[in-house]
Amino acid sequence: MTTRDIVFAAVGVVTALSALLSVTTKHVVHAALWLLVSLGSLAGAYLVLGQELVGLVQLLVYVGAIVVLVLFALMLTRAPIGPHAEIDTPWWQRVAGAVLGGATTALLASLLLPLFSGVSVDLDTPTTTTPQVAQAIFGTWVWPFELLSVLLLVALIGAFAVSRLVLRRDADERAPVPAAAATGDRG
Amino acid sequence: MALTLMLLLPLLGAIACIAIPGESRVERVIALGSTVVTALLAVVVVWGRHEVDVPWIRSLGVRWHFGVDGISAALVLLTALLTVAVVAHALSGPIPRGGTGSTFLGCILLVETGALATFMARDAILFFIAFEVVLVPMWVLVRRFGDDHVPDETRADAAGRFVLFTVLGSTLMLVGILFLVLHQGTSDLTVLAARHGAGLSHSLQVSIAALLLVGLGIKVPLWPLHTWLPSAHTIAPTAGSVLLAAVLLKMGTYGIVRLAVATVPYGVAQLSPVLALLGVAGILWGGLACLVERDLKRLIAYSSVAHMGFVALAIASGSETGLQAALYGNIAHGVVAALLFFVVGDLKEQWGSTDLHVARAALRDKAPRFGLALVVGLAAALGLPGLVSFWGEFLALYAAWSPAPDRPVALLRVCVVLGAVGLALAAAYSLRVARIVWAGEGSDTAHGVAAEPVADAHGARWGVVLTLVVVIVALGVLPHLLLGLSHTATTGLLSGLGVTP
Amino acid sequence: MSWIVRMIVVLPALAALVGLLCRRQRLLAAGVAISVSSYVAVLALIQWVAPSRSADIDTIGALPLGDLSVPLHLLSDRVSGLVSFVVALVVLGIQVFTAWYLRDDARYGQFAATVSLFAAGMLLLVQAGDLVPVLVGWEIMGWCSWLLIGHDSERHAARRAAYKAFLVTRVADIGMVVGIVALSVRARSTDLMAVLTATGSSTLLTVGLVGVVVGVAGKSGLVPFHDWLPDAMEGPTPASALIHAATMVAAGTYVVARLFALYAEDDAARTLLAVLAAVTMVYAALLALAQTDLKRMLAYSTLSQIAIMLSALAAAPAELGPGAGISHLLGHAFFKALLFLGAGWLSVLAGGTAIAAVRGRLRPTGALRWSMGIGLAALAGVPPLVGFFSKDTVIDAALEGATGGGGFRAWLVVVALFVTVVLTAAYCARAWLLLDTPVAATSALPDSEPALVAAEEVAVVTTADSADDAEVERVHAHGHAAITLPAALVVSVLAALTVVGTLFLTSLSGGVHVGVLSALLSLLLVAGGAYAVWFLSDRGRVDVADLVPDRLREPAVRGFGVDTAYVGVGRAVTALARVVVALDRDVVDAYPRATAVVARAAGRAGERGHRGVPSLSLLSLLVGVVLVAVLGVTAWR
Amino acid sequence: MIHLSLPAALAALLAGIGVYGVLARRNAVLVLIGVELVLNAANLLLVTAGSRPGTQLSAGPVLTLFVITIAAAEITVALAIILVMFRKAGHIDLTAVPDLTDDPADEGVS
Repeated sequence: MTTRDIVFAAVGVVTALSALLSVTTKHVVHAALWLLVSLGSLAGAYLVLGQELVGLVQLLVYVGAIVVLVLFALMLTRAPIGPHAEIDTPWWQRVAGAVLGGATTALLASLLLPLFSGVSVDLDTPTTTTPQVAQAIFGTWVWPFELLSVLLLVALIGAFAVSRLVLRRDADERAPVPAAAATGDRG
Repeated sequence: MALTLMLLLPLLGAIACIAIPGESRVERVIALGSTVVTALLAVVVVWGRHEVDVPWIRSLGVRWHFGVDGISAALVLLTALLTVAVVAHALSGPIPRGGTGSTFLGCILLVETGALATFMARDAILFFIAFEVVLVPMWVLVRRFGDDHVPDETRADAAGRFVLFTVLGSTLMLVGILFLVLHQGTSDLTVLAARHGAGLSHSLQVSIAALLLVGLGIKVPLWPLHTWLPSAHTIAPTAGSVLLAAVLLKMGTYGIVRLAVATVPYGVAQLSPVLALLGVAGILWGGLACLVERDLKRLIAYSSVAHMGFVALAIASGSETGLQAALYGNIAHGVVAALLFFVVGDLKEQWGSTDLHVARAALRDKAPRFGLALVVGLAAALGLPGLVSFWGEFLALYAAWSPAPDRPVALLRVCVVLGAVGLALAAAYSLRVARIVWAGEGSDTAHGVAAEPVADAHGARWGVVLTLVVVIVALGVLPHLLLGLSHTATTGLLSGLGVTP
Repeated sequence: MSWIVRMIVVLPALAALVGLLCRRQRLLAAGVAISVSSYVAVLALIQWVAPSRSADIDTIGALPLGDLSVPLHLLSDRVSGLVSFVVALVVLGIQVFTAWYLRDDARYGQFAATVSLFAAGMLLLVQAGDLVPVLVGWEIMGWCSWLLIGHDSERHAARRAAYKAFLVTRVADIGMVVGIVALSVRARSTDLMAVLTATGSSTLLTVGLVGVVVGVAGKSGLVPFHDWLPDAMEGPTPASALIHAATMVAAGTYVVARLFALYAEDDAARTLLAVLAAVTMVYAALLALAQTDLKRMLAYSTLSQIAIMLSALAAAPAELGPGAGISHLLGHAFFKALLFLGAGWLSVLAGGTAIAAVRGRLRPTGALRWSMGIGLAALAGVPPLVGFFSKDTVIDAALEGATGGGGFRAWLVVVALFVTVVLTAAYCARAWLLLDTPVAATSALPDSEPALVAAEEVAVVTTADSADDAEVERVHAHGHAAITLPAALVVSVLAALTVVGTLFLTSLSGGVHVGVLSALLSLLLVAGGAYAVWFLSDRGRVDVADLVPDRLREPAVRGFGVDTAYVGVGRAVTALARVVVALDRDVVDAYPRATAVVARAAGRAGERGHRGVPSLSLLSLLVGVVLVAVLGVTAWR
Repeated sequence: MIHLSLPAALAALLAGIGVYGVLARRNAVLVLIGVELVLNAANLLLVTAGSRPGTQLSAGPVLTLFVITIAAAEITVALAIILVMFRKAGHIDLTAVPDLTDDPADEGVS
């Protein structure tokens, strides 16, 4: 056990615990907040692994943007504040979920642990530094990178189009959505 | 060079037309100019028997290989010249509702491109590609520019039927082509025809022939696969109907001769009884349906089924006379159906419908030019000697009576008698139409629709119709013009088939 | 020489084209039609007088058809020369007569052009040395007959008659086409010489010849195809004259005569021909006796006479050749053209052709009375008119066939011929008595009234009784111009030809060949038949046909309901057609529609499958993913 | 020095938790949180594998960055769909039985 191992273990425990809490808490908003914690500590884990750039981007994009977006979505769909009994699926689905989650973990662990057991790297002299990453992105990976920018654009337009599409069909049908108020609090 | 230009010109014209937004004069000039130049080039190409052969898709071994020979020469000329007529006809009247004129003309040009490429392709894959090019513009013509007196669903139904039937056919054909190409190792039609089925086991030949015949038979259309044709013909605008009857149907029979008969002769010989029976079924079925059909355009469509039945019968005979008859019948039906659809299309434009049960004024008196053209067209449809279709039908009957040695003689002779009955049916329905429309049956009480004046053909439209009338008579009196074109080619195609002179 | 033969065929066709182009200028159209037909007549005269037998006159060159030789030759010999000449002469007469008869008709130009085309078709058939041109001419005549009979297409009856004529002959042409195909397959050529000399399958020969007989039965109006011909009287009278005299209905005789060498070898086809001809000649003569319309009577007489021609070909011994049939064809051409044109002239004077209208109207007319008299006498077979010689040539040929081992076939023909001779004399005498006895002599008789009523009833049923209604209307509307000199001259010239026509026939081998005994016998029969009618009709005061019980007479006028039978056949075919359309819609088209329905149902089912409860779908998805992963990992291991 | 089995184990754990999250929640937004966890597990694994010696082309960090971008795109569209669902159905409950009536738009096509 090196110092880095210990630090990583600490960060990892925080990450795992907060992740677990975010999927089990009865407060809708808390779930998003626990996700925030989990993703933030994961950024820390990246730092420990010597990938400062990835960690920073994780903080910026995930913590700064995505979780905020999720919170917005929760509020727009009238998420209830406070504990909420009907937040979870029926118990047997949860049991199935737990089994499947455990299976996933077991499967991955059984694959990955042998693969990485005994492999240790000296991160004081990291193999990939940020300038190298930058060079790789704008060198070898430049086409996928450009493609990704197109993907983002498409996603933007797609999100816009999806909401417009439904709006227009609603207008065509001239049928309001009366059930919204009554059942909205279930979500 | 002239050949490639001839293929590219209508394509570029089509692209230019479709790219031009809205209504303007430019697309009319483009459309007419490119078709006329294409027609001139077609004459040059046919005259000089041009050929072009350069590598195209190297990894697949597909070559840009086009050429004209005796079998395709007449069809190339028919397509190129008839498209000029179609465009001239379309320009001298209102563009059908449903879209802009530029789209309409562009689609006509695209159909021309595809048809010309189909008739000149010397490569099986190329043939398939060209065969498919025609599909979408034709769909647009039927779907968007179709008869606007019927509900939109009917148009969608007709266009959908056309596309789905044809796509099914060409898919089967593609499977057949791929089998053939896979086992022969080349897709060059000249080589395939020269091998004449050598190197293919008999069962393989039969299955390839079956795939090709069913696939192309949908386009012809052979008897039980014909139900797409009447609705497509009825709904399509005049230009669409003419192209459909005169060009698209020919691609089917041409494909049978070029793809199936030449490359898998044994398979075709084995299947020829079926082909003959289906052809005769089409002759009788179409003829009978015409006797009670109310819609004139539908009636002509059913008569197309009957006429193409004669072509199928001629192909089934497998003799050289039979092939000559099939090619002649092809052209004959193209010209005659084009004339009839031009006339009936113009009448429908005026009348709004072509229901035969509505008493209308006698064309004979009210519109003598239409009357003359209609009567000539109907006379040709019933196979009157001295007009073009007689030769195709008479020779088809002769060929079926004395088929190639490996064909079932007794069956084919029965088919000949039934085909001759079909000639009598043709007379019955042609004269039924003439009696109603030309002589004005039921219009004795001169009121209502019957009293309305009929504007006679004039200007460019009359020119188009008159030209077709002249062609029908000329080819009927001088059949050498066509028979001479295809004579040597059919001999070559059948060499090795075992035809005893 | 050969260019004359070609011109004889081509010129009328060109005249038809030119005539159609200048149909609005009546004078020009008439000029073209008449001048071309006279020129053709002169050419045909040259061909006949100075015959050069050549069987390979090229037309448009042989067709390149591989295993079938189609040389498209013309054949010129004395027979074709003579027949062409007579055809051309009759056509010329009809063109001249038409120029007067249809002078007020708006469609004169079209009519004249059609007559020219009709002549071209007949002349092509006559000159053809190849089966394909024979078929071409044959069908062109059929088409022209449709145009001519339907000339007054405003009238329902004319449209119907035209439709009926073309359809009936076309149905019979199924046999013609199959027959010609079989004959040319046998010879591997359509050339007439090759077909005649070919040796090959006798089955094919029988099929071919029987097929041709069926076709001929259609065009020449043999039973059971005969009923179109009386209805064809709906056409203007010149058209009837053209169809009946020398062209369409007689074409069958010519075709059979051309193939006579083959028929002589094949007993089956000849027996069929003999039976059909024998039945037709007696049956038609009987019906002619009962008609209430002059033109319909003439039509039935044509049926009977054509059957006589064909019976000669059916019964004559092989060594005698087809001369007798051709001879009667020519003789018949003269007197039938004369009779029809005379009837047309008379109808203009009398305002109709119904017996009631023309009764006694012949008396005050000079040349017409003589002409009609000569025509009827020739039809009856009174010497020395052409009808006597040609008919007795036929009888003689049949007798020779019968005594020379022709057997049942020839005897049947002989008996039928003698019966027909009596009947022909009887109806000719009746016609003459009715036309010539002044009305004053008959008006006192009370029983003419019911006859008229009966005639009207019949008219309702057959819709074709008083033929040529258009002419009647024309006359009633604004009168008809008096006959012109050329038209009257035509009738007179035809009358003269009927008298001296025998001279034409002598140039034909076997053309005139009268046995003394048979001639005497037939003379006796003629005289007997005529006298019986004269006696029964109380010297022309009574219509003999009125003596027939109404029960029998009305169906006879109606042709014994054959028309109804035709309509029945038509109905049956139409019913079949309706079944076909229903099948097309509900069975053949059901498969595509079912495919569409199935595809849509499958799509909908698939869509429903994808609309489950989302959380459950997620669950099953993940179960699947994990399972696949586990499987993958274990397999990889 | 660091042992790479630790981050690998964390990645496996996060993926399992994410899967559970997807299946245990009925609120569509919360399901998305589970998805995010699985994605992050993948990211962590990429970084871990990328820090092994001898990795070519800096694939680990670069692909991680790409995945983050794709995740951003994904969540945008997903949230749009969820909002549409909320507007149409009035809730975002994934255990609710959906409306199975046919869409009138695809009727009448024969």
